Amino acid sequence: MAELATDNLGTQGAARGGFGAWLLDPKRRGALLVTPAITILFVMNIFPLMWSFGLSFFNYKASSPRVPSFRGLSNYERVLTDDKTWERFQTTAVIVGSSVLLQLIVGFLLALMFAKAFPLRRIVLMLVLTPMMLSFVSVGVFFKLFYEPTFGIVSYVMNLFTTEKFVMLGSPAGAIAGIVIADAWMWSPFVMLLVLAGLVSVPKYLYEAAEIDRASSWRTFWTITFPYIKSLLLLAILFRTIETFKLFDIVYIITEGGPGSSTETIAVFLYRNAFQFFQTSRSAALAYIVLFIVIVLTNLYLYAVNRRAQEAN
Amino acid sequence: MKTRNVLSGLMGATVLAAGLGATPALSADITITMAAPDWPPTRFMKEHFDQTYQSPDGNNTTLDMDFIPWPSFYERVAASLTSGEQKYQMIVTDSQWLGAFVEGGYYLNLTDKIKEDPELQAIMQDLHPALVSAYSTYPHKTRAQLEAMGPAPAEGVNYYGFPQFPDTYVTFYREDIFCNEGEMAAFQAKYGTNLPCTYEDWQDTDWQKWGQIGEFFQRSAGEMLAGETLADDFYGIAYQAGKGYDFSTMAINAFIWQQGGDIWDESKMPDAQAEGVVNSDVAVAAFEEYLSYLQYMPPVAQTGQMDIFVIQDLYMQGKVGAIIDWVGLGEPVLDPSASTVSDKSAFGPAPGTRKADGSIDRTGNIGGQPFVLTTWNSDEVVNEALNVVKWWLSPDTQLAATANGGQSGLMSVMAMPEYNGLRPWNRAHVEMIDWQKDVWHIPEFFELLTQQQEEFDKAITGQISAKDALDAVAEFQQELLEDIGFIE
Amino acid sequence: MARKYREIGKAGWGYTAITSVVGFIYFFPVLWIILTAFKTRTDALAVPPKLFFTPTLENFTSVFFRASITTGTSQATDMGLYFFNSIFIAFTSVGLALIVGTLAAYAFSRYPLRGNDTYLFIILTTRMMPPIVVIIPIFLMFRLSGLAGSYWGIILLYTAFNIPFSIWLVKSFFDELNPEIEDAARMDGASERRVFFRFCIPQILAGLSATFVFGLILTWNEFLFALLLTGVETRTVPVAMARTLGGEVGVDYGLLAAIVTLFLVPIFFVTFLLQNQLLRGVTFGTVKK
Amino acid sequence: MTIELKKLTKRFGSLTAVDAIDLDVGDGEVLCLLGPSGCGKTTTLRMVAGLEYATEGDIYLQGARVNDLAPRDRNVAMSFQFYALYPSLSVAENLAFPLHADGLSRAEIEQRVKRISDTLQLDKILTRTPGQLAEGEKQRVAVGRSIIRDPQCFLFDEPLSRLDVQLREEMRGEIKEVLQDLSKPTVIVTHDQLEALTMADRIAVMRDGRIEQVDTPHNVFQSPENLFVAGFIGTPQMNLLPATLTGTNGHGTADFAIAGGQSMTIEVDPRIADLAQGANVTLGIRPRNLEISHDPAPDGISTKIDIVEPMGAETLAHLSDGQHDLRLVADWRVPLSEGDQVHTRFPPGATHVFTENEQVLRSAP
Repeated sequence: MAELATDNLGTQGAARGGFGAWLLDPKRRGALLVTPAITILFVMNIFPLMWSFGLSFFNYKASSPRVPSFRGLSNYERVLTDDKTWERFQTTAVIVGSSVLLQLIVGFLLALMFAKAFPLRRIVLMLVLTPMMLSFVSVGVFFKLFYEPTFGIVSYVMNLFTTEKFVMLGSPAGAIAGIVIADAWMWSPFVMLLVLAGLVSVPKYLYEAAEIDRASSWRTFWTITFPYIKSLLLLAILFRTIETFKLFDIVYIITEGGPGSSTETIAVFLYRNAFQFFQTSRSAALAYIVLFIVIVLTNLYLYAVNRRAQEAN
Repeated sequence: MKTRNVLSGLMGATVLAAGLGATPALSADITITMAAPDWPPTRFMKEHFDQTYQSPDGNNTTLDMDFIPWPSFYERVAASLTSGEQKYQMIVTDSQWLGAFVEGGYYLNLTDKIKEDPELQAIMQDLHPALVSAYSTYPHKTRAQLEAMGPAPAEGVNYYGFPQFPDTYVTFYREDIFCNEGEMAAFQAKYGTNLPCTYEDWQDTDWQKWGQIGEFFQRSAGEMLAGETLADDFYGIAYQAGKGYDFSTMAINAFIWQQGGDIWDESKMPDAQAEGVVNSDVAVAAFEEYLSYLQYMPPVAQTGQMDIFVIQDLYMQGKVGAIIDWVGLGEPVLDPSASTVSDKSAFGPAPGTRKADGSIDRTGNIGGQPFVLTTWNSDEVVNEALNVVKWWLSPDTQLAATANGGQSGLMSVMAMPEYNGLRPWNRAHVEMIDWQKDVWHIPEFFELLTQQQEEFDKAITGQISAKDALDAVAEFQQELLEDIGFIE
Repeated sequence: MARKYREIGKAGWGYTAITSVVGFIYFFPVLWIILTAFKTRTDALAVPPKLFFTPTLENFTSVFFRASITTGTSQATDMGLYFFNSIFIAFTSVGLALIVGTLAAYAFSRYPLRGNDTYLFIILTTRMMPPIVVIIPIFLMFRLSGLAGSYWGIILLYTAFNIPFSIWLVKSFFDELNPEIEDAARMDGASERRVFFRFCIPQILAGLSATFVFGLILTWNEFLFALLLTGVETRTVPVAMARTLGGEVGVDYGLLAAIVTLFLVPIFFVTFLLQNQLLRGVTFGTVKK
Repeated sequence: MTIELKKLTKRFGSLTAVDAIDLDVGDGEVLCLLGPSGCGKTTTLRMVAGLEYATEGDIYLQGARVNDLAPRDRNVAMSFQFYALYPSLSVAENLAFPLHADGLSRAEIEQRVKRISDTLQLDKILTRTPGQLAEGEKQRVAVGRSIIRDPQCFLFDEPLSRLDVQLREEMRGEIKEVLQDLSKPTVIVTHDQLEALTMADRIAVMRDGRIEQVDTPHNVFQSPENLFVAGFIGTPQMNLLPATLTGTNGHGTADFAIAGGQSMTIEVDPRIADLAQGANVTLGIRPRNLEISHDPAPDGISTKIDIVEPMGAETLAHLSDGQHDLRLVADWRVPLSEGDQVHTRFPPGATHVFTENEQVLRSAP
């Protein structure tokens, strides 16, 4: 009761009167609480984003001392009319699509497996969760080694079954598969966790009722399990799609975009433009096109989250 | 990081100078921060500096090396330079980066310093002209142009870098199988020519024989090799055919140059063309020859990933008889903990193209790295940095570097009688360095390189023909170079 | 008594055996990496691949010691420092993001502004940009502010990196709490601070720990920013790891594997301890029990 | 008899949830398992359904041992405490759900759904999903789903616990009616004695995994067999007064001393004679059986009225002798005022005597 209005969150309570009182007015409490987060975000994230957004309208090259001049939308025009951009988007779509699909399937099956309680589940679950904790670099390096035709264990095992030498990364399709497998291996556990969270949220009595009602496991799955996890699956798709869109290290290490340019994703293309070609402005324009796509995906994602929240209510 | 920056060093110098009054020689605390890839030749430089360096101006000088992992070296340096961080006083750089970072205003033009300083002039004149051309000049001057212009500093030439580690391609080969009598006889019987065993044999080895070696030693598990049964497949030859960075370009350029073809030659700007040169019939034939030997190489060749490290590993693990690789990757081959062939290896010059007169053209693309100074430093720091350059390029330091796995670019050092004996590949290296040329130095080199690597990779992995690849390269280069005004 | 059927949702040791096989297959690449850490280069590249070999600890020694080029004597590497840096930077920034994010999340949950959802969306958007693009301006800013190479710089950057997720997750936890309890506490004379710390926070502790683990996994292995924005003294393990990827030889598989193995230990245990919360955390708090 | 449990035991680790119970339920009989939470009643029900294993003992349905049968093979119907309606299905689909396993024709299913929905007045809500239903409607759907097919027995787990008082009364009647029509062995688990007393043919009172008494509602109330049942059944709770036997006079009349120095002579069950002098007993008497007078009497003790709570037709008074609290329910016309000193009388035959081992002392009827 002795604690009066000065006792607000985020302050040490001493300020009274003047600016202090103004600041601590309960009307501003929300704004005050948000301030530290927004400040950090602004300085570390939003400012650089605006900087590069501004750049996308100039002809700036980071390697050149020339004063950049304003070019309006010409960078966007150039990026959007470049055949390579569309090729890279196609490659990215194929890799993102197949990787996310594989993650969903594997993650989903793993989740079904771990939905039951069994002895040592905590330990066995850790075996499956570990890939997520590795760095992209080490996953890339070791999968590349696994695929290596002479030294790789994958090649060795495959060679036991074929007479032709197994050369995983020798064709565009094989290289895409190699990347997709590595990425999906690493991130399927993430999908698994999402789905598992959905599965464990299904009340057990529904399964008991279905058992008493003698429902087949197929019918049980579609009437009980699936409705509970479908929005989580959508969540998983969108979240993984957004993240896989940024996939860089694994591609760069395993294939460097090869053979030819068959695995060059947008992220690798962006890297080359920004960091190797020093097309700073053009790459900023490309990045904003990517961001636009990602924002569309994010909106879908939020829609999914909101729907999930509504269902839970 | 011993964070004593240049500024505080200078302030220390001022105070010290005031205290000493009339003493003519000013001594100062100077820290030179150097961006360096993390590997033995630079580690040696740092260690040896700490052990031996004495500033001739009496400065208290610290060489603060920022060791950056090789695979990330370019990103780190590029980000530092283009952001204006001004962190480094010296930078180890690939010769191709010269254009981009000179034009950016980051690398210091040393022409005037060289003009003023006889010691530096002596060093420049003692450096092998191929190295001066590749490592130091921008705009790029070829060795022939430099030699025509007279001793350094020549009028109209801008000088930037000095060799930190000059590197060339040489042949690493398995003495135990190449000098195996049974194999030698079989080879002789099959091809009517000798299997190269000695250094001199390799001096007479051209690409045709290289291909024969590849065909000859391609054996499956269970077959015999030099009297022993193979547990695993074995291959005769390997050279790099990797998509990464500049890997396949380095090897392919050698074929093109040796056969009389050319890449777009920036030293003849703006008259040099890409279209018609890059994809000339000669160049196409050279590239086709390069591709024709891939069938004799380990299966990783089909992936476009057979880079300098992959062939080194294949060689060290005893999967391949001979490889062409950088001298800089030689040390591990002799290390028994990394290599199964440490006691069976010998080195020779890389093969080349036999000319009409019977001699062999070994023109190759130079490797290795120069180091440069940066533009934002005070005279005092620049002068001390040049002292470090002189220390590094002194015969004693260069000999010590060579003994510890480095290489020298000084002709006087390379001519020393003990030089060839310091490391087993030195003789080949000295022979090869005379053949070196370099790829482009222009700021847009990375765009040229990336596109070219991509097309080469398509040809290497069998997606398109050599001609299609070079046509695509020529078209792209022509358009890009016309765009920026390098081709009129 | 023979049991001919299973209770729903439960399984016994037989099932453990099946899942262990699947888990083991899934874990195999990790196991291979760990085994590689105990191999010599020749064993690591042996054909056929070796499952059984004479283990060596040399790779682990090499993580912390290297031979001098000139004298051949053993010198300590800075790897110990890098491990400290990684742990210090990751835990501090994730913790900081959690604190700052929790305050903001509380505000977004309890004092919604007009356009609340829009703000939240913008905050999430900052996380979606490919990092390559913002590297140069961030680098520039770090140079201007003198943050480059300092602990504070990279910590603040990672904090910013983690704030969006922290806000989103923690907000959803706050949203699930019954605000009546807080009102009741206020009626009883509790100060705002007391309401927050004594009533709200304890109820979402599980959610906070899930957020923490989640942030940790995403931060632990970050490479690009660490490469460009840390100095020699503040370098993290993922950056130092890159030195094993090429130089005089190609990838030093054994050394890389040894570093990966050591680097896995802390996060593995944190994840293990907070596993149940993690299950909840990844759903962004949208699943109600 | 159609449900028969023999020495049925369930242990979770070291905890014994159900301890060797024997029970049988006849055809058409409704048996209520009644007890405080954690007494093992739900576990027992779930073992019958097959949702939990029996650790030991046997379960017979229609004479066949079903321990090793999965729930789906036991042909039982069960209604769950939280109704367990399938959230993604409409009411009609929920009702039809158990019929799919029987492979009935669509017309047959529709007809059955209609019949059930008529019986339970669900026809107006057939197209809704569970999320759109009120609690009482959910309850009816749950009951409907369990009775739509023809099982060997019905099991209800706390069927009314989530309803408010009024709905509960309504549903009690409805369910009772439905069960009478079905005429199948039925087990209802409840912690609410009123529910048990009104719906059950017999009640099994459970505590700590054991059955304390199985009997008709009347007998459980009137003739509790032990101290627990006596205390558990009846509202307000039975008065339980610790006392020492100081003398017996034959014909069931005995002298008791209670703490605080008072003593009384009352008429109890004749078997009191079996006890030795000085035996410690507990005297149990329902609040409605106590009487008061203003004059001292030997068959009672002297008390003071602490609190008076009018309950409409009756009045509840809390009495105290300084050592013990007694509850008394009297007709509303009896004048009671707080602070009055009164004599509390134990009429003949109204007092149960429980021995030191908590069992009642009662002659065979």
